[in-house]
Amino acid sequence: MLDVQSVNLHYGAAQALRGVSLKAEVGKVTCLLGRNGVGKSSLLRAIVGLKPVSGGTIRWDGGDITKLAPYERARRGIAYVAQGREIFPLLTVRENLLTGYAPLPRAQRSIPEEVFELFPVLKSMLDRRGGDLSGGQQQQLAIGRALVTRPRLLVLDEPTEGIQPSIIKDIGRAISYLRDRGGMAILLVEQYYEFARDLADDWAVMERGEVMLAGSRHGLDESEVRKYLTV
Amino acid sequence: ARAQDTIKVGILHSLSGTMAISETTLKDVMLMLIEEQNKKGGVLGKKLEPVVVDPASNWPLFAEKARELLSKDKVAAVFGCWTSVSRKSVLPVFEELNGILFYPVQYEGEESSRNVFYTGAAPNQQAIPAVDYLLANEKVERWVLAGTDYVYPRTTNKILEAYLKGKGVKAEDIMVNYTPFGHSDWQSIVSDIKKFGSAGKKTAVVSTINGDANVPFYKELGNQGVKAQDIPVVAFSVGEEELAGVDTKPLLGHLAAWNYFQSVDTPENADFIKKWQAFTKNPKRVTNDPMEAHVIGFNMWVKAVEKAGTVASDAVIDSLIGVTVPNLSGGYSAMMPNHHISKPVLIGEVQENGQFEIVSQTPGLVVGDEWSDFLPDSKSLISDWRAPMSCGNFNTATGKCGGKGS
Amino acid sequence: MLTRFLLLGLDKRAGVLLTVLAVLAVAVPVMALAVPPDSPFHLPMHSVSLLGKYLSFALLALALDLVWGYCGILSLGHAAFFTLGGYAMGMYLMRQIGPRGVYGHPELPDFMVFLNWKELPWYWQGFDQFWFAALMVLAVPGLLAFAFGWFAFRSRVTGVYLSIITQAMTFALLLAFFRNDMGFGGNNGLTDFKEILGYDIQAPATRVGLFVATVAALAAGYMVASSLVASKLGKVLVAVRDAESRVRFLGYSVERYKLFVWTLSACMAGVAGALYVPQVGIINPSEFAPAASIEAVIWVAVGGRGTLAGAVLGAVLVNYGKTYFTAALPELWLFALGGLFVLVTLFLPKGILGLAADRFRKREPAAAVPAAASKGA
Amino acid sequence: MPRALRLWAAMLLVVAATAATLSGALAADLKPLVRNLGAGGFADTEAAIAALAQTGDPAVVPVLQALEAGDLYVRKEDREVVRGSASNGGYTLTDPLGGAALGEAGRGAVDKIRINNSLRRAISAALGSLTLMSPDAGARRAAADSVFKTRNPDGLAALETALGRENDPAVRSIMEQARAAILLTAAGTPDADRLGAIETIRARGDQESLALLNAVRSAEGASAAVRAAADKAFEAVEMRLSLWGMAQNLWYGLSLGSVLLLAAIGLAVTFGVMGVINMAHGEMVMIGAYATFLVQDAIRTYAPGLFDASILIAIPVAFLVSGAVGVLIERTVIRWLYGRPLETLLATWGLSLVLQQAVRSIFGPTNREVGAPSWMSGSFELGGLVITHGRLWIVIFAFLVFGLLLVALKRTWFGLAIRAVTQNRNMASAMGIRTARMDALTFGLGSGIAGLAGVALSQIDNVSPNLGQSYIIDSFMVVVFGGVGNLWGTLVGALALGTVNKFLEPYAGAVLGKILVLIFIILFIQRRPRGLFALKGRAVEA
Amino acid sequence: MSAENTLLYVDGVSVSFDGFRALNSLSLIIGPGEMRAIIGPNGAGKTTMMDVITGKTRPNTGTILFEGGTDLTRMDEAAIANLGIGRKFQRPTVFENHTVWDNLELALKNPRKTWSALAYGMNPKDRARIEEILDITRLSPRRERLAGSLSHGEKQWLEIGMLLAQDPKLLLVDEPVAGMTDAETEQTAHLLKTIAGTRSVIVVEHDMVFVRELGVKVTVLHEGSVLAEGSLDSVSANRQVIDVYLGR
Ligand SMILES: Nc1ncnc2c1ncn2[C@@H]1O[C@H](COP(=O)(O)OP(=O)(O)OP(=O)(O)O)[C@@H](O)[C@H]1O
Ligand SMILES: Nc1ncnc2c1ncn2[C@@H]1O[C@H](COP(=O)(O)OP(=O)(O)OP(=O)(O)O)[C@@H](O)[C@H]1O
Ligand SMILES: [Mg+2]
Ligand SMILES: [Mg+2]
Repeated sequence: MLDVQSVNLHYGAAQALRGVSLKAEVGKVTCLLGRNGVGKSSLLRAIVGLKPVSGGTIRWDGGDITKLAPYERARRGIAYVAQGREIFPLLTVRENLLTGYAPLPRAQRSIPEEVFELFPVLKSMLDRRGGDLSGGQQQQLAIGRALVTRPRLLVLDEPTEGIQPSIIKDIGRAISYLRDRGGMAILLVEQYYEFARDLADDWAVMERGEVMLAGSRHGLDESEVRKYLTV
Repeated sequence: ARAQDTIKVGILHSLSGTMAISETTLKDVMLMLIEEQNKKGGVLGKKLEPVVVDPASNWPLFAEKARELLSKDKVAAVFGCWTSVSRKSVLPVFEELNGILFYPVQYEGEESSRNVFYTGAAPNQQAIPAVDYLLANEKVERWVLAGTDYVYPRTTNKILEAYLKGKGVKAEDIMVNYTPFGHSDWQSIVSDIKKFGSAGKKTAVVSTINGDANVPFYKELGNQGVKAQDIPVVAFSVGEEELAGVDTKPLLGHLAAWNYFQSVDTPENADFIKKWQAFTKNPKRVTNDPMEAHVIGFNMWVKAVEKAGTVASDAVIDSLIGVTVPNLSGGYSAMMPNHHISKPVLIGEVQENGQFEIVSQTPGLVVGDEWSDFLPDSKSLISDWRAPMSCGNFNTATGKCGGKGS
Repeated sequence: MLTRFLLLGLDKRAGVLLTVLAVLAVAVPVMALAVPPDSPFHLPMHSVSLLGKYLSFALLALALDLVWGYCGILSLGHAAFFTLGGYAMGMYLMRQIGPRGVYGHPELPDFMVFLNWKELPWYWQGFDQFWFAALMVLAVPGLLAFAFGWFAFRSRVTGVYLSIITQAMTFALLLAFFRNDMGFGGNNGLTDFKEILGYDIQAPATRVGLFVATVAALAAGYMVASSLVASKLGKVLVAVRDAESRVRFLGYSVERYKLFVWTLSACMAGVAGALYVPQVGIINPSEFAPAASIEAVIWVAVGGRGTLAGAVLGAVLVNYGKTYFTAALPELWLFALGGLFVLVTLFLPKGILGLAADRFRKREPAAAVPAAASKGA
Repeated sequence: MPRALRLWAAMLLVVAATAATLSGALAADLKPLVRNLGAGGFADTEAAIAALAQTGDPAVVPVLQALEAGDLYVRKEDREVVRGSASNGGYTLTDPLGGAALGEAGRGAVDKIRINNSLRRAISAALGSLTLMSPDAGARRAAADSVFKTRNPDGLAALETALGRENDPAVRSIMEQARAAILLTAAGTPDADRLGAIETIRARGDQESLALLNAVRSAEGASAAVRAAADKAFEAVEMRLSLWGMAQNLWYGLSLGSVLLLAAIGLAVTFGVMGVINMAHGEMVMIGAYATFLVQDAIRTYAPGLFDASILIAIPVAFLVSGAVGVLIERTVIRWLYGRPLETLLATWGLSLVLQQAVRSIFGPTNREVGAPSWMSGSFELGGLVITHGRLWIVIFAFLVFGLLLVALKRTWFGLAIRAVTQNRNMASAMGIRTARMDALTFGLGSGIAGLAGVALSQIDNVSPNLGQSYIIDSFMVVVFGGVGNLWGTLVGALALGTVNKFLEPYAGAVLGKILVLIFIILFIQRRPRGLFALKGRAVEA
Repeated sequence: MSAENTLLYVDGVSVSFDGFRALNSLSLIIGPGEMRAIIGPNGAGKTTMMDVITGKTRPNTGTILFEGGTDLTRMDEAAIANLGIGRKFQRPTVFENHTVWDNLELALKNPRKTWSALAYGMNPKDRARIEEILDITRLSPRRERLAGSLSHGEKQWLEIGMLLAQDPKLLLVDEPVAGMTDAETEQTAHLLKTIAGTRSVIVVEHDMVFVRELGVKVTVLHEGSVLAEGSLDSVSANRQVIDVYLGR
């Protein structure tokens, strides 16, 4: 289980997160909602280790990972799909996928079939450079790459951005499949409300660097949530 | 008041940059000479104090440092410079501030300043005797004049061309080749030389290649099998120090012309080498010609100062002319009125151990000729810094000081 | 319009720098000429020339910072413009020697006489006139920069590719000027100057005059540069630096903007070179050496890239350091200077003035943007 | 007895007889001649050599060889010429003629017989005619070569005898050429012989042949037929030579190119792949060269027998030393500068100053000698090409290093990881790649390769603190010209620049040639603003 | 088809990258004041089409005419932008070292010549316009921030703001609502609708709710050429469109 406890985070003097706490359980999808600039991505960056926190703790799997370097967190099974895709532009699609081998022991180094089932376009473009792909293709690549690491915590930052509707549906199905398969916690930041609502087991809503609402799917009061999402 | 206790001597040699490779040694020689002199009690009862600065192979910096030495440190004399351009750069400073510079390196001539004493060779003390040797002993008929593209090789080659043509060598038997500083790929040029040399006439190379470029040049000569017996190379800028960086086995017999070789067999030289190796704590440390020039220059300066009884520039400059000190090759060098000195000219062949075997020596001393007789515009110039002439470029044709005009 | 433009650049930092320059322009002549030599306030003549040299380097640094700090053009060949300006001035000074050369030729400089040249080459004509030389000081570097920039910017050569071809340019010039056949004195360059505008170049008053002229040129250059960067044009330049192609989609012709500052900067560098030459007394091809250009870049980086005052400060400090260390630590000064460069990079990432700027910046801190950081070279 | 046999027998008899008389009767007469070698000045020695050669006695061969090697001394007490070999503090003396031991002598007791170039020439000419019949084919070949060079008509008879007995076809053909050369230069050769000789010389077809034919062509009193034949042969040889000249230029280009390649390839890693504007790259090369020097120095003092392997030993050592320095630099300085590529310029410039001065302080400012192992010295001929061994090995070495690096970067996990790290450090780390370790290893790799370049450069250039400085600019040119980040670009760029340079040099001269190459680079970049092998597409523009 | 009376006339445009055809003789006509939505699978060539129109990519074949006569394929990016074609990129690109305010100032419709930039002084009209845009994009509180420190969504808004400031005749908007909340999406749709009429707009978006909101003619691209055209309802009923794009 991922357990974020009262995390603070600063960009220079500006505080982006104020005492944020969040849990993401294995076998569940936890959705994080909120308007632009409220700190969703910042929280994810803190979880995967790309941005050091200035206070609070992050625990995963019972261990404290607050101070670990990103690559060590990756070794503990945390995979990250960044906002804005962040693929390696000059590596080919295949090489981009292969980078996912880094945290794996030799025996497990293979690309899982589900990646190509989910995103068939990647298979046909294996030798094209990642940077040459279209925006949506890159997004697919980013998700596929994260899956190669066989994560136990999958952190997704707006994974549907720029993706065509049919594939969004596929991604949705894939996420629930991964959840149902068990053994994986999924933390999802999403603006596409319906998509999030359909998937979420648990959810949290942020506002100005703080978590305002949190709960399980059953306790979800849609109008209350929407209040935080409108302007 | 404290400054009165010592006499400061400036040392203006590059300790970094491209010229450090040659000049650092000269700084060390100067430190040794000064130390020795101090052991003997200094000069005029005062200790000498070396002031070392690093002009960093940067020509404007030479001028700046010279100015600093003269006006801030108030040194009595400066020993320094290697390249012509560094000397040209400091020259106005020495003239303006009326300092004294001892310049220890062979150069192209065409200069005579009241404030500079040239203890290295002028072209007639090096190039011409070398060519004479090749003409007489090697019966050379074709000539390659290979040099780095700067003033010294240009001038020397110009003088040599004129000289050779005067000896009846045809224009097509002279090949002139210039390369940039630090040239390191000599494949084509060496092969051109081989080609030029296989036309059935005895061929020699006169090299005014400078500094760093020599090592790759000689390595290429060795590799392409250009043997001294077939095409000898005579160099004016390659001494023991330069050879220390190459494997000399394939270079056996190539020549150099200098006024001093480490292999000179005299007690003075043996003594000097011993002191030098002790000073540098390196029993393999070699000596070379510009070092000897500094030895001569320094001794001359000491003698002149004692003669004048003061370190004041004007007095020392005047008393320097005519001063005679022993050189390391067994004779006496004298400071001439043109501020150049008299020296023997030695030709040496490279040996396997990196030393030179002296194969020829001028019977007497040769006086440095600042204005070459083989260049049309300087033919009629002479220099004499004694009163009443006191002129560096006196025109014997017009009878006036100041070149050919005025 | 011009005054409004120049007022643009007058912020607090400019005020400080201009005041310092004004003080120098008054104090140095007084201390050098009027204060008696035994007074502790006396400034020896060689210090005046040294200061003058630093300040002409500062002008070069300023010119470089304009293109590098604000427009992102890392020129590794700026010394070429500096040196060309220097040569233009040097040629004037050579012509001023007249028949006082060693060979006494009425017109030909010594090095030509001694290489048997018979008459003055065409490109030496006119340099006996100061106004012509002054024009050439601007025109030669300016035209070269214009031609070079016109091709390079139109072909969209950017980044290291541009840097390296600027280096190739200066390297080619170095080799060319080394050639004695070029008629610029080869390796020895131009030296042994006697007079400038009829004044003895070694006379204290002339030296002080040259110094004051340098201060004035630097001040003027600073005013122009700082107004430029404060104007909208300056903002466009910064935008070009950060996202060149995005600027194009806004309709700005990036080539023209670059060409404009590039040429302007080259002219400034030329002026710097012209002021440098009479104060150090020699100009020769080694000033074209790529290392010289890189050093200028280093000055800017040390002072603080993208802050004009930083460029000035960096040039003065590094050169003073060089003067000081080469005398005080002749055998170890490279350790000192090299170490300094490393330390500045590590501990003052934005240069000396960058540090100061961070301290006093009112705005929120600048972005250490992860995405931008990954872009690499 | 058939005629041929009889002739054979007669000839054998004559030869045997001569040999017997010479060795027996004249052995005593050689002594004073040898003694003359030490008589005085160079001119006297030369006369003595000539006299010795005149005897035609093979016994003088070792004497002359000893003289050439500088092993002959004059014993001061009796002016006797002896052969000396250095033994502790003095010399062990032997008789140059018989080899009989003559005891020991102190340093001061003997004077070395000095030789100069003209003596060396005289010796090889003398040895030439004396060793034509040596049992060693190599010696015969050298002898024939030297006869060809001296073209001494007096040697014709000996040469013809030797030719009659020669079985080795290669030596035979040189002897024939030597004979032809003598025939052509000698006066009074019949036209028929001359024409034959011209054919032989034409077949030889080198620069010397050209000179020889030219002399024949312009000789006065040559018949029209001979002149015409010489003309034709001259043109044929000239044609052949100019073709080979092109090939030679190509080879020079290739070899210069591979030097550039070696110098640049480390930079292709630190700068091309990692994006560090590495001004200290040249110093890494220099450190490699000094490592080579140290290895060789150690071998010279401790295991002189290994000298020929010294370069091979130096290769891993230089790689490790430079690599280690690289890792150190990365860990202490560069790693703070990722994402600020321009600052790396400042820091590495500072480092390069420090490293230069450090080496200067430790090893002194002067050049250090790195010798060439025997398998890297000298040259061989391939048709009309002269290929020096050293250059050949450098070419091979450069390609080898290039190939290995290519494999390492393109085919291994390490290569993939490092490319990922340099393209997006944060994301690579989030993917689980140990970015810090990768950075250090890569910088170390690039520096290590620079060290390898140092090993090669120590063979052709100065080993001095300035070594690196002279290659840094060229290296950057090559990497940028080829296209940053593309190894193939670096390869092609280096070879192209090398070749262009070498083709320009003969026409424009070295200085102008270099200027033209620089202008070529500037213009080329206008056509291809991202280098020769530019990456295209969105991936780079984004 | 004729080029007269059209604002943008794209005919038979093909683009290929190393043999891959990203655009395959694409034709498209936009009238003055028209707004057009473009949808299509990932990799269909939508962004490439914008690249071709704005001069970033040169087409291999085909014509692109602006305002009936100007041939865009021969012009560079700056010249095309000056004709009045503005663009918002799929991935937000703003000037990270400039403040939000300066970003807008640079985008503002003003003469682009070097000298004009040198002599430019902020006038009240421009100031008012920037304020207005800041309001629309809700970036007023961020005006003094460096654009680099904005969140992803804020950068999206800033880019839209810059497009508005440019005041172009033709707006090319690539995925404007990616990363926006539903409410913002609605707002953006409204904003674009107000612009259309006086300006022509081409919008690329995958958000069907948004496209429906726009209520304009839709073009479906697939593999570099037009697959279907018409109202959203009609194209969404198209089997092929469902197969390749919408999914079931
Ligand atoms: N690199 C940065 N430097 C400075 N401030 C930043 C940086 N990145 C984000 N911020 C600020 O931190 C706050 C939170 O940003 P964050 O990216 O976490 O928002 P978000 O919730 O992910 O928004 P969006 O939905 O737009 O992606 C914002 O105010 C933003 O301006
Ligand atoms: N430089 C290039 N090299 C190779 N292929 C390229 C290049 N540029 C684009 N492509 C390919 O062209 C196709 C069209 O890309 P484009 O970006 O136009 O798609 P798109 O319709 O905008 O997709 P999305 O909705 O995902 O943004 C894609 O398959 C992409 O991979
Ligand atoms: Mg976000
Ligand atoms: Mg797209």
